[in-house]
Amino acid sequence: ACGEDSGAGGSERTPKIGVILPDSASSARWETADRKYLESAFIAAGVQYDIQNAQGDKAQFQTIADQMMANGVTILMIVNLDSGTGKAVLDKAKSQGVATIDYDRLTLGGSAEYYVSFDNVAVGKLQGEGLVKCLADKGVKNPVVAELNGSSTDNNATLFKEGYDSILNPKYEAKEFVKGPDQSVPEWDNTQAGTIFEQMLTQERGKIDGVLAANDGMGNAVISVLKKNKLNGKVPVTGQDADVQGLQNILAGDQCMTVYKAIKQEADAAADLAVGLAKGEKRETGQTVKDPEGHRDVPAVLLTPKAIYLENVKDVVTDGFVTRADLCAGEFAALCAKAGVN
Amino acid sequence: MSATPLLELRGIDKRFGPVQVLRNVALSVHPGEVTALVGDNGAGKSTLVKCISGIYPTDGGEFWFEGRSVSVNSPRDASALGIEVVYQDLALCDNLDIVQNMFLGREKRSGLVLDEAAMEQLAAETLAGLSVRTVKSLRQHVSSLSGGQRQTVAIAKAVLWNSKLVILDEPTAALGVAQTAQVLELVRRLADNGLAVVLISHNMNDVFAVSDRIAALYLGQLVAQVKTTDITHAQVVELITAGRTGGLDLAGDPESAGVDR
Amino acid sequence: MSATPLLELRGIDKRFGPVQVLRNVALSVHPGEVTALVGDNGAGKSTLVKCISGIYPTDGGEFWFEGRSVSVNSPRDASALGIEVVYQDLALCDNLDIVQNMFLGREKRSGLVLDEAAMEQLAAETLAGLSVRTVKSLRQHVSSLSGGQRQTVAIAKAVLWNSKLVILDEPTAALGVAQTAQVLELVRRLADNGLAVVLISHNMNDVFAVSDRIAALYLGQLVAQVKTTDITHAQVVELITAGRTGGLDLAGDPESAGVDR
Amino acid sequence: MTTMTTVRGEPAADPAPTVGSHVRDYLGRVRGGDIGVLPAVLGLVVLCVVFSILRPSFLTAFNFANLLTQGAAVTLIAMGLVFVLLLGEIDLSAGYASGVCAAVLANLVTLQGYPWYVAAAAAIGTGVLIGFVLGFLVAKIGIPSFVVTLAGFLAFQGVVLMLVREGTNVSVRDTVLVAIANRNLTPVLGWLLAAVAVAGYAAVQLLRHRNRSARGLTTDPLAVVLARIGMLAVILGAAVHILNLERSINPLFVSLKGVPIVVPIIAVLLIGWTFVLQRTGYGRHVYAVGGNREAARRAGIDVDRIRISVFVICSAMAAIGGIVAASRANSVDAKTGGSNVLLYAVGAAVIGGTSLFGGKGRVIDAVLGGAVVAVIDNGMGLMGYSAGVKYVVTGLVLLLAAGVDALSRRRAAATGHR
Amino acid sequence: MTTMTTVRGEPAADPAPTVGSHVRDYLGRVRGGDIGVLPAVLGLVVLCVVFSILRPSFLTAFNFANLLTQGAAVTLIAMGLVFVLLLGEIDLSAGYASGVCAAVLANLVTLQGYPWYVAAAAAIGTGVLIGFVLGFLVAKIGIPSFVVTLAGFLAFQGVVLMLVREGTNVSVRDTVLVAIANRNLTPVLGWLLAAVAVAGYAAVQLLRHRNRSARGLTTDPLAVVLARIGMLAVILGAAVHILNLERSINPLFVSLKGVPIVVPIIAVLLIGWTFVLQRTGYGRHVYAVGGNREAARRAGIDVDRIRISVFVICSAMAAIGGIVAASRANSVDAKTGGSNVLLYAVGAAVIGGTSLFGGKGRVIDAVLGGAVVAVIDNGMGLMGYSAGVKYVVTGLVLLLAAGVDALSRRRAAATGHR
Ligand SMILES: Nc1ncnc2c1ncn2[C@@H]1O[C@H](COP(=O)(O)OP(=O)(O)OP(=O)(O)O)[C@@H](O)[C@H]1O
Ligand SMILES: Nc1ncnc2c1ncn2[C@@H]1O[C@H](COP(=O)(O)OP(=O)(O)OP(=O)(O)O)[C@@H](O)[C@H]1O
Ligand SMILES: [Mg+2]
Ligand SMILES: [Mg+2]
Repeated sequence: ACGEDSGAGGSERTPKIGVILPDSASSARWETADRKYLESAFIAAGVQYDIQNAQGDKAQFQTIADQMMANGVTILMIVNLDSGTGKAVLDKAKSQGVATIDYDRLTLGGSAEYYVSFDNVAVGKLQGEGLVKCLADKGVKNPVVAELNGSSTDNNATLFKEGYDSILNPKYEAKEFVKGPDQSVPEWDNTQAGTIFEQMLTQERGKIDGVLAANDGMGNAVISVLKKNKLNGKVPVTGQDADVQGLQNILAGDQCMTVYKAIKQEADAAADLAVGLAKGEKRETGQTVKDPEGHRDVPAVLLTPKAIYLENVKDVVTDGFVTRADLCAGEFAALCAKAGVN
Repeated sequence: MSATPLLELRGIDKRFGPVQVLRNVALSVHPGEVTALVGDNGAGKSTLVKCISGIYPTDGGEFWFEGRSVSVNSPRDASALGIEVVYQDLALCDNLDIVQNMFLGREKRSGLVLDEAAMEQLAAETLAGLSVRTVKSLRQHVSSLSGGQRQTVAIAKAVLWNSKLVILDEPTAALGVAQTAQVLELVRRLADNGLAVVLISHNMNDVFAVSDRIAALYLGQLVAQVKTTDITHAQVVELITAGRTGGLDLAGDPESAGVDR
Repeated sequence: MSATPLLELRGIDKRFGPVQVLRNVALSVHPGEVTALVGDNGAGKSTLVKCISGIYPTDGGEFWFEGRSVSVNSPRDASALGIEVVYQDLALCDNLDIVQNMFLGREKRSGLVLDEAAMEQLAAETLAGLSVRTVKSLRQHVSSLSGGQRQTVAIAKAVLWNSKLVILDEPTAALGVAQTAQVLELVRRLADNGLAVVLISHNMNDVFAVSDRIAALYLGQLVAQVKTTDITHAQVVELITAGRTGGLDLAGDPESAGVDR
Repeated sequence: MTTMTTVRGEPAADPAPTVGSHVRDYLGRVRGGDIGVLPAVLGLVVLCVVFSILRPSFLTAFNFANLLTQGAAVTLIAMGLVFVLLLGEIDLSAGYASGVCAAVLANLVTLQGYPWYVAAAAAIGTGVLIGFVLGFLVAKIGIPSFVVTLAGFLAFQGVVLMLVREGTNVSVRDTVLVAIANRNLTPVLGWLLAAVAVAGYAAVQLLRHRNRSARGLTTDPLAVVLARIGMLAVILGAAVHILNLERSINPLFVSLKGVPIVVPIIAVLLIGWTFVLQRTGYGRHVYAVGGNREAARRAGIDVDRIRISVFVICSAMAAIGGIVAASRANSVDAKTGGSNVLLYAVGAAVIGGTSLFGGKGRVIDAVLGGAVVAVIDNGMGLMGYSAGVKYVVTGLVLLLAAGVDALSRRRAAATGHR
Repeated sequence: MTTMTTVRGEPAADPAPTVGSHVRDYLGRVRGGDIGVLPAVLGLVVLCVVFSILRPSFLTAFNFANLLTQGAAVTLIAMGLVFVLLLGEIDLSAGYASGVCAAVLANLVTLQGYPWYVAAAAAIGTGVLIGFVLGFLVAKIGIPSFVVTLAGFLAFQGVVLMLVREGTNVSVRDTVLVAIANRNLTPVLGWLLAAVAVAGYAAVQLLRHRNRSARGLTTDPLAVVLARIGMLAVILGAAVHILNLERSINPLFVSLKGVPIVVPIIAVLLIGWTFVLQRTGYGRHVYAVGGNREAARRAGIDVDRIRISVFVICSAMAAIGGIVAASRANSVDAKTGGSNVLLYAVGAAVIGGTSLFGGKGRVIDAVLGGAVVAVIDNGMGLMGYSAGVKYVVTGLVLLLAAGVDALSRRRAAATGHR
């Protein structure tokens, strides 16, 4: 995947773009979507590139950054694991004259040229609004809402929570909703999510009416516990990522909504900026984001996420994010037809 | 004494890294006889035994058993040939009990299942024959046994089987007076039943009491192998400590003495 | 023989779970004497030694040393009192070499640093005095030593220090003829230098050759403690195997025989 | 000498034991520190009492049934690990091996549409293969098992990722597979199985007793044997009774009762492996190799074969654990078998009393230790702490359980037992 | 008998060694399987050659300097773990202990504004305290170290989370602290330190040689001693030379040369701990307790004290590792010391040749094994594989390195060495 360029110190260097993805376990998107879309964009633009994944390990993350610079990249695009290591990498790159882009996550106090992302707080808001809508559809009075948050070590999880709490907290305060258990799931681990939710259900003696699960994987874990107690479909569950499993759960009526982030748009936007830098052009984004730590306005491309309910599952397929063949395999063919996916 | 030796070693060499422990050792062991292997501490007796039983690979030499050249690469090969050994360092499994240790590797089964009752009975009989009276229970872990009790278990383990050659490396070192007598008697009885027995011991009285032949190792070389009746107590001690002795008529047993050819 | 014993045990009991191994044992050991402790396999000799040296806690009984009541809860307490022990199961660190084992726990230092050269020199001298000739190098790991060589290292380790009481549990079991003689001579020499020595052995010749007093254990009880000159070979064997003997004038040493009060 | 008479009369061998002497012996052994499963059970009881006091919902039939399925996967993996630990080896890859096998299962059953039994067989077959490769590298090439299985830990993580297509979740919707961790036996079937188990135990114990008395060997008195059988019957009966209670949150709506299906699966494996370890030559050899490898080799045991076989058993059990995990989660993803699964499984075996140095351990240890781990996880889930506090408290609770265990074993060391 | 003459003339003790006999002995030892660091070095060389062929950029000064800082934290933790492993114990919590100490550091220096030395001292102090608690629980209460440190693994994870305030990260911006893993010595200082090291080594070796010959003890011939000193000088010289080359990608922009500061830190700790283990009574006792705990106890060694002390050393080294990690990351977050850090650190020690069963190992093992782990990570970073493939290949490469090691050690077992 990467070119054989090891010229250290040469002034005329062939442009080469390095991308560091954060992990493959917290969400499937990095390896299944981002990598694919970035690769095709780079190939289309005819630039050299090197895409690697840090597997959630920040020492690895820095090592990969070092290796990419050793391998002669001139533009570095990172999805930081945390702002600290992210900043260290960006600063080192800058000292080596390598241009940088923050992809999906803003490195606070960093020095990136651009920032391209979805608005994570907005994702959380969509989840919160989704749950409110689904509970309203079911007509539950004073529902007890359980929150199953993402990994406490992941800053994005904090942002999601900020988003949905901004919707749910007023409801709690207005006594429309009852705040139930609220726990984080270590490492976004689906197995642990199942156990944690089962214990929430035990503790509440079965009185949980809605679940805010931070992504589809954990949503599925919740649904499997609900199924065991024959409560699936009766208790709305949220999600995020719009992966095949989540969409199938929606088709089956077990999950009420998910959040679809059009990763292709994000990847294309970032690739476009990177290719521009490679060609020596500095493109305008028309938008900025304030970095509270670095006290600067970072030129940014911000994309909007989209809530997916049963009605608009087809949009995700139309977008090419998941294939019909995958989604409508076996027993889901009929459900797909019913939901108008074709 | 039968004509062909049961076991014949020729030119055995063994080195541990830079240290040569056995040099060109030739030894023959005859059925129906007790061969005493003597030598000073560190002469190489135990090493020789471990080479015979396949624990150590040798660096050279030949191994003849019942007139055929064989190669012994592991203790399994040795026991397949019918060689049983009581090692000086005993080698018992501390986490198993007495019965389990005695039948290790040769458990009695009825169908798939171990036949514990049969093994326990047989073990009890064998140990009783060796004057063991202080063992509280046959289901005791061997880690809780006294030194002599452990040694008795190791001996009992070796004589339980139908073998052709029994090698005992200092079997009576930790034994009491009565137990020692029993073991020596057992050694004699095994030989009288036609087995070949190799007995390693530092106790000259014991050696002269039961052995038919004496082989002496000195600094890794076999310096003599003679009939017990042809040699005196003092001469053996001299062989052990100095590797040679005056006035010994080695011609009395020409085919086995005079080792280096 | 001095009047107050160096070590006096009274009514020592020791049980392992449900098994009582020592019952009400009373033993006195005098400076300048070799006390031989005899008994059948499993009689409890090694257990008694381990109780004395603080390896096993006792379940009852008193411990007097130099006329004072003391309590020994660990081997460190014992060596602080001046007790050195050669254990039957040797207890060497296989991953250390000969010199390191001999000085374990009492390393010679110059400043912070170990004085390896001094230790090696001293070790070489001590071992030479014990007729060890086949050891290739003092820097060899003890795991590569022969049985007798290991035993010699353990003995050498115990006699290196200035102690008041030396206990040797079957020290000559694995030793050759010459080495055994050296150790027995050493035992005698220690006693003649005013130390108290306890020697455990199954070899009656050795016992009678060096001991001043004989104590016999039978099934965990001390059945006799008499002067060596007052008892015959056959009587000792009877004490060991049957726990009693006819025709023994125990009155000859009234203060230490007749144990159960 | 007055002593001689007493000494003379004493028999060297034990007299035939009576009930009284048996109880006395047992107390002696307990006082002496040789107490078998007692410490682990004690730790378990302490934990349960603490949690019940703090959270009354802990002590409900609903939670009891949850507990059993929550701990199942870790327990199964721990059962396999006991074999490896018995040899003084370690298998760091067992967690991800279970992930690989689960991914194979999900792949075949969901993506390729094979029937469940083919997929399950393939998953277990994958486990066997993995175990064989690991064992071969350890026994024949001589790489320390820590390093081999660390390499496996890394490599299998990658294999899972590739099998689940770089990080997506693969659903498992096959009803049979999903039933394993999510459905229950009918109450009648539960009672039946319990009865069979008790009857089988009784038959084995009584036959053994008769056989030994007939040969004149020492044996426990009949009353003690009967008491043991009775105890088992009471415990099993109570458990089945509780699990057969209605535990649905909404009983009008749906009925939820009976013994979860994983329970008889674990029970059968527990009995089977215990039989293998305690009653067959193979099991004896495993202990021997673990206790003293050199002695086992000298006794003519094929040590390499034993070493390979335990890795095979361990990985096969990991595969079964993986299937249960997949069933419970209704899906497989890149983290299946990851995060704390391995450490919890090894921890379960060790807490139950299995030694990391080999030679000491039983399959029941894994079940008891697995129960301790499951209780901790289950109880902590009820407490609703924040992430940081939860970790800290979990660690402390684990320490508490192990501390009870260690303190009750202490006298063992003091009295020379091991 | 013809043999007698030969036997008679043979001296039992070795003659004074000459250069020739020394070389012959060494070759004999190698053939016999007693080969010291050779296998680990061999594995390392094989890896480097493979990576250099696949990716020429592997063999650049820039990459060499990266390599050293990349592996530093794991190596430091592994150095501490060697002590614990020497006793046959394990410390699963070392990774997160380093995280806790790093969090303490970041907290004090960034949030509370203490100077760097206070913060660093507090971090190391925290390590010492942690080690003491762990050691106490293991040695005095008697809980197996696996369980104690598993509890620590969980609890410390929570403590880090709480110290970094549930998931945010705390920056470390103090220039001194940041310099540790990110700045270099000036070229001159590098040469100076190398010279001091060689001179010190020469002095120690020559003094020892003189002392031993003076006492008439066997000693290596002077030529061999000199050759060893020469070899060290060449290796150190080459390393310093390479690191003093300009390695900036854009030298006009910024100059980058010199020995990274972590290198002398590791070197000093390596020399210091090696001295402690090989030349002091304490070190001797550590080996003794690890080799045979009962023998050590009987020799009057305070075994509990030794057991506690190794946990203290291990956690203190983990603290230093944590400081380096914080410096390299310029920050501390909830994952510092987590993920693979612990397994890599234990793996490093084991690959280097330290036994998990105690009694065998040296501090240099951790450095060599740490180098193997770092080279694998570094090399894999150059290959550009996708996530799944990368895990698999990393596992296989680890196996390769360990396999070279194992095969070259094999004859050891065959010839009765251990
Ligand atoms: N594994 C080994 N590595 C190196 N040297 C060894 C090894 N095993 C034994 N030796 C050496 O080989 C020599 C012979 O040892 P061996 O055990 O055969 O002696 P032995 O005749 O049985 O003595 P003993 O009467 O003391 O039992 C000894 O000098 C010993 O140090
Ligand atoms: N840890 C233990 N647990 C249970 N029983 C033990 C333990 N140690 C020793 N015994 C038993 O105590 C008795 C005495 O053992 P001890 O080792 O003291 O005998 P001994 O007199 O030294 O015998 P030997 O002459 O064979 O060395 C034996 O029956 C032994 O089985
Ligand atoms: Mg020997
Ligand atoms: Mg004894």
